Amino acid sequence: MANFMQNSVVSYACTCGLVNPITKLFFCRHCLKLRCGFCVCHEVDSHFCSNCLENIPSSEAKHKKNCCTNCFNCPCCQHTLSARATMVVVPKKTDDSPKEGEGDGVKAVTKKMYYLSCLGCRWTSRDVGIPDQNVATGAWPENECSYQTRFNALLEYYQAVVLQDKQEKQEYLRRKTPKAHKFPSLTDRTGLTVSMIRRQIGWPDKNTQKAKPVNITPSVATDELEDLPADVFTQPINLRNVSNIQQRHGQPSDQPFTVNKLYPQRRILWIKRSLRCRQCEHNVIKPEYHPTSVKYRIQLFANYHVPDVLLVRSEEVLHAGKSGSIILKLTNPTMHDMSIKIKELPTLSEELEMIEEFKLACKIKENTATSAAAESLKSITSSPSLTSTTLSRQTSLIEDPRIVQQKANVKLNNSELNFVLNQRDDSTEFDEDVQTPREEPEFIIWRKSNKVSIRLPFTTDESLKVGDLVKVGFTMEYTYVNTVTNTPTSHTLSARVFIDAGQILGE
Amino acid sequence: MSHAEHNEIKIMAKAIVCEDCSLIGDITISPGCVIHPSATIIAEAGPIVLGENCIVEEYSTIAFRLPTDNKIDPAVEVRTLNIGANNVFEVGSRVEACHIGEKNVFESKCYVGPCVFVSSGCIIGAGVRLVSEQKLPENTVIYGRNCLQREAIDKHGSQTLQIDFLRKVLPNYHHLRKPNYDPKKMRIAT
Amino acid sequence: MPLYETVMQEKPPVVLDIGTAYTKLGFAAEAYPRKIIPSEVILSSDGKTKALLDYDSNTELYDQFVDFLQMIFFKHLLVIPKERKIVIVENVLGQTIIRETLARVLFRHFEVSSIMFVPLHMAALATLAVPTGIVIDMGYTETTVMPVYSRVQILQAFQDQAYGGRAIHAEIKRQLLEAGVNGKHLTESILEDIKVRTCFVTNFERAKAYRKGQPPAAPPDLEYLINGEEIIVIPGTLRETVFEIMFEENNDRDSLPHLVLRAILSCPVDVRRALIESIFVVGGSAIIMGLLSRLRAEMQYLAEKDEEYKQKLCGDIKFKFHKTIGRENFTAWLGGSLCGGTDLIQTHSLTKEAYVKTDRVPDWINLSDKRATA
Amino acid sequence: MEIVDTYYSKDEYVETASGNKVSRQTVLCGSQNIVLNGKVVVQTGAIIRGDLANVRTGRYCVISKNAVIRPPYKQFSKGIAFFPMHIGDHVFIGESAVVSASSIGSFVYIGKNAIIGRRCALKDCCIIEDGAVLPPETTVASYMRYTAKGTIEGGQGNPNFVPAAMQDQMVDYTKSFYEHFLRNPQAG
Repeated sequence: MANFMQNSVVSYACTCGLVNPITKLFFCRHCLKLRCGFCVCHEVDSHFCSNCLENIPSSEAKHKKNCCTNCFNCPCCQHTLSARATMVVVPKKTDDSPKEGEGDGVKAVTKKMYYLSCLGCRWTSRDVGIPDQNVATGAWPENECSYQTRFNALLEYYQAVVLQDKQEKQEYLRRKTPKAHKFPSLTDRTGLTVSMIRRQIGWPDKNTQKAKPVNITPSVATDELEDLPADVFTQPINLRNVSNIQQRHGQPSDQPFTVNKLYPQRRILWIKRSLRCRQCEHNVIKPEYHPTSVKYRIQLFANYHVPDVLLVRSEEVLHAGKSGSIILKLTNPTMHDMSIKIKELPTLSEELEMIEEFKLACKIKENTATSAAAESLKSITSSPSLTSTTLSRQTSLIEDPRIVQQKANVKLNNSELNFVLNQRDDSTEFDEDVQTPREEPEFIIWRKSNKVSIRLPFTTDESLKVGDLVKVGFTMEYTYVNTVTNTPTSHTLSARVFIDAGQILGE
Repeated sequence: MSHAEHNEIKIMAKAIVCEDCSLIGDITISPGCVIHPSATIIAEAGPIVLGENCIVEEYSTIAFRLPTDNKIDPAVEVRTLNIGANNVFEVGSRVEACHIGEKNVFESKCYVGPCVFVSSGCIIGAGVRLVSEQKLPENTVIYGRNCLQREAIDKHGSQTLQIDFLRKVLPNYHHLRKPNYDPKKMRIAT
Repeated sequence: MPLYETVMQEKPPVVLDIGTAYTKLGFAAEAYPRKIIPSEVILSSDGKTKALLDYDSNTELYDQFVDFLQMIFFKHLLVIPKERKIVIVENVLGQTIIRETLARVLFRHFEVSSIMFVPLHMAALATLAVPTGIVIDMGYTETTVMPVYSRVQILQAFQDQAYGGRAIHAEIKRQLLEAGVNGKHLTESILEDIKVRTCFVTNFERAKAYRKGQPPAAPPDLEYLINGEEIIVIPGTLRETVFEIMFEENNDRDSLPHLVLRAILSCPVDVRRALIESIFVVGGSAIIMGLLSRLRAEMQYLAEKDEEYKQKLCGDIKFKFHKTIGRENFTAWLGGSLCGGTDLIQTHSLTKEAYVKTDRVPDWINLSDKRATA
Repeated sequence: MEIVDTYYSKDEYVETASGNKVSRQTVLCGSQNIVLNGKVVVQTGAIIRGDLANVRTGRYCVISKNAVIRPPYKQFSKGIAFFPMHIGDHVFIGESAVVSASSIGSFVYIGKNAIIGRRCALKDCCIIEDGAVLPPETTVASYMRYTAKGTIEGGQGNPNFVPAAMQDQMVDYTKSFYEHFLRNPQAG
């Protein structure tokens, strides 16, 4: 296995046309297609705090504004704050109130007090004058928004204005539409009889239901503006006391200019994502719920299903227009034998055809899915306009697949290489290496359990210059046994593989 | 001509100096110091006097370097680099500062260049690189990739407890260099 | 029960104000953005960090938006974008390609249920609860001036100039290089830090003295440490004068006071007074110390002394300024939050269904869209 | 690219019965307190401070050149204590890294020149980038990537920062590292 920290030299073209190393790819077992992070649907699976590793239900997370209740970040360097305990000697006055007179006769008591401290930049909650707390998860002061009431008033005002506007519009519409029936009804808004009936029953006059306009005091402009403080021209400034832009943005509501107004910030939660195939809506990844678990409930990684191609080395020195070859190692990750066929990449027209085919497949799925969805929607939604649009025209809104940007610049010498890749067998690791020799095609170098090493000869393009990267590309057809269905069915699938074979060398 | 050519290591009593550290030049190690294995002290441009209760950890280097042209000006009197007490040089730190006061912490893999004047109570954060000529005021904290500075208001704790522990534990596991220097005796001798 | 409550309870709309330098993001009906982040994107293709609006091709911009919004939804806001309502605060005269691409990404890639575009200047004014005012937005790439009368934008009076954060950074760099500072350390973030922490807008008297070539005693110089590598001296004159590029006197008469006055004069006569007494400066570059009082002093001076303005603005002229609630850099976002908190989100959004039909975003500038609404 | 074979000289490395390959040019202080659970590679110049507290690694760990493994201490009001350090299976520690974590899970990748401060907790399947600096007491949760810039990215299910199959990747990587770390056949 290659070092995943380095840029991979072998990459696969995803169904959507992007090229990725196999470690970033997934394999949808229902569509039997490769998927990548770009063409799957990301979803929030669970919330947790990445510091205390506690799981927080999503409703609670929303209520807490996606912040952890126990963990704080340093306002100075954004690192996690740790609670530090100190023994504080609390002086005891002789005329102390009786409720604190526990240790009678003692002049002073030591008490465990906590403060928050950053081990990255040594900021402490004492720096900004926050008093120490009795408990580690104490009531650390929240940074409150100074204009919250004004904002609430504004919001209420606008909501009322919009609502009133809406009601007026409805009223207007209602008046314009002719009455549907002749008899007065209780919900009718006008008419003497109705109003009398309503009064008799004791219902309020419907006119009072109208939203009352909320008044707001508009902002008042002034020509008395704060001038620069006089000492700005004479006093040197101490940069250590002036907050920087990250620190200001860390406290968005007030963005203090000086560091003595920075307060501990609640740590934002983190999420686990689940990924879903957009075409069939099945999950390709669903993580385990628990924050410390590294397992998945669903894990359809590509390297569990698709033969893994590894570049062992480039055989010869590469020159433009000359032949060269690379040695590859292929691994079969599945429990079934695979027959593999390596051939040239599809031409542009073939590729366009594939894209069209894919789009069509999506559309069919989409239509069947949406008509069902529309049915269910019709029953729950009150807005008829919404349903009609859903039904009337359904163009699929999913990402269009793209043409693969990566291009190969070699031609394979053999039009096709066919061979069989044995199934994976975990026990072979412990077996003695007994390989029954058998008739092998000449391009196979060696074979060991589910691995095979082959030599792939090719001819590089003549147009390549010294220093250009040689890209070997091929289509790899493989048989895949689908075990999702009750009876395993065999499919022939294909993957487009691109390999950096190295640079063209000078003479 | 450089001082490093003749090694003269003076280790005072109660100092713990592990065998496999490299001490080059004229170096005086005061009582209570702990020199971990694989630490390096180079006194190239003049003697180094390491103050009391300093900790020098693995792969850290304290160097009193010659100026870049590698020559000692004979006209200038040889200066001694007096390192104050209670400094901590953490794993992989490289300190070449021209002055080091007391109670500083040089965190892992920091680099302090020869033009830096370190006063007292400073903390040079992990991975920080200080090259430019500057004087660090007392209680400066330098942290982060961009060497941001701030002033510590809270004093950081002392290292005496750690030294006590190390003094107890290290002799059980390491070959130590023997103390060879007693300033009182020297005074009597002269 | 008012209708809006049902909307607000479950899924509050997401409000985004994507600027060139910083993006403000949060939820509707909240008093401040959850985060203010640099408009930078870590590319999923190669892990490199790059400016969001720096692109060569449409596809590149599209992919950058995908990665950027992915980060916003899953790292900062922690919500599933699918079926959610989005409020976008936008510049009315912003680039169509950015608007179109953003809508495409949101609808196609993230499958949001609707997008409401809110014009930036109107949104900013909404936070004051006044119907009339002249809104000056000082951003990173440009400063724009939009008069609004009785909640209607007077588009023909719109003014803009290319001075904003970027021009200030360039000026700081120019002055530092002139002072002999090694340019290799002067990265954009260092320049920004210098601007934010050390610079201010000087008062009118001192500015006049500078213009006359008789500079007053400069404020103290400052030692500034760059990454532990180098200490540079920031001259006091730099701290005081970098913002002068916005006030420079020249024949084009395009300094900031002129820009505002010109916008006022482009408006009908009977709205001018209302505008003069309701000036509102917003945007990240407006936070700088001393800007408002300087702008006022200079405009007042021009209105009294400059022949052109004196003729056109008669009577007792007193320029009056509004104060923001919160900080200037997210005022427009705040307006978006207010809009998203009302029922407008139901009635004035571009829904997915409508977008599917036309596959484009209606734009006020496009005549066919006007026909549809009329 | 497949990992190329690296050869070591017979004189330098000792191979233990449990398959550990340990360089002689290392400083393993208090070796009685160090447990290497098999198939662990400890390269030249590495320091493991078993004298301060117990150090225990799982199987298939790689401790690269000049890395320092140092149990963390904590200061209490009455004294100081060094805590034992546990390292899980399939952990790679890069060159010249300084590690003072209190616990390191399994399938963890620590880049070269990284600094892991005192009492950090690195959970299973996390990545510490080359040159990253973790202040003391940092927790790096599973599938997180601590960048050299000091930010945390990734998370389980995010394919862009830590591979979704991190566990398999690390198993393969450390195993093949071990298998390709061979005694020089020429030197005998």
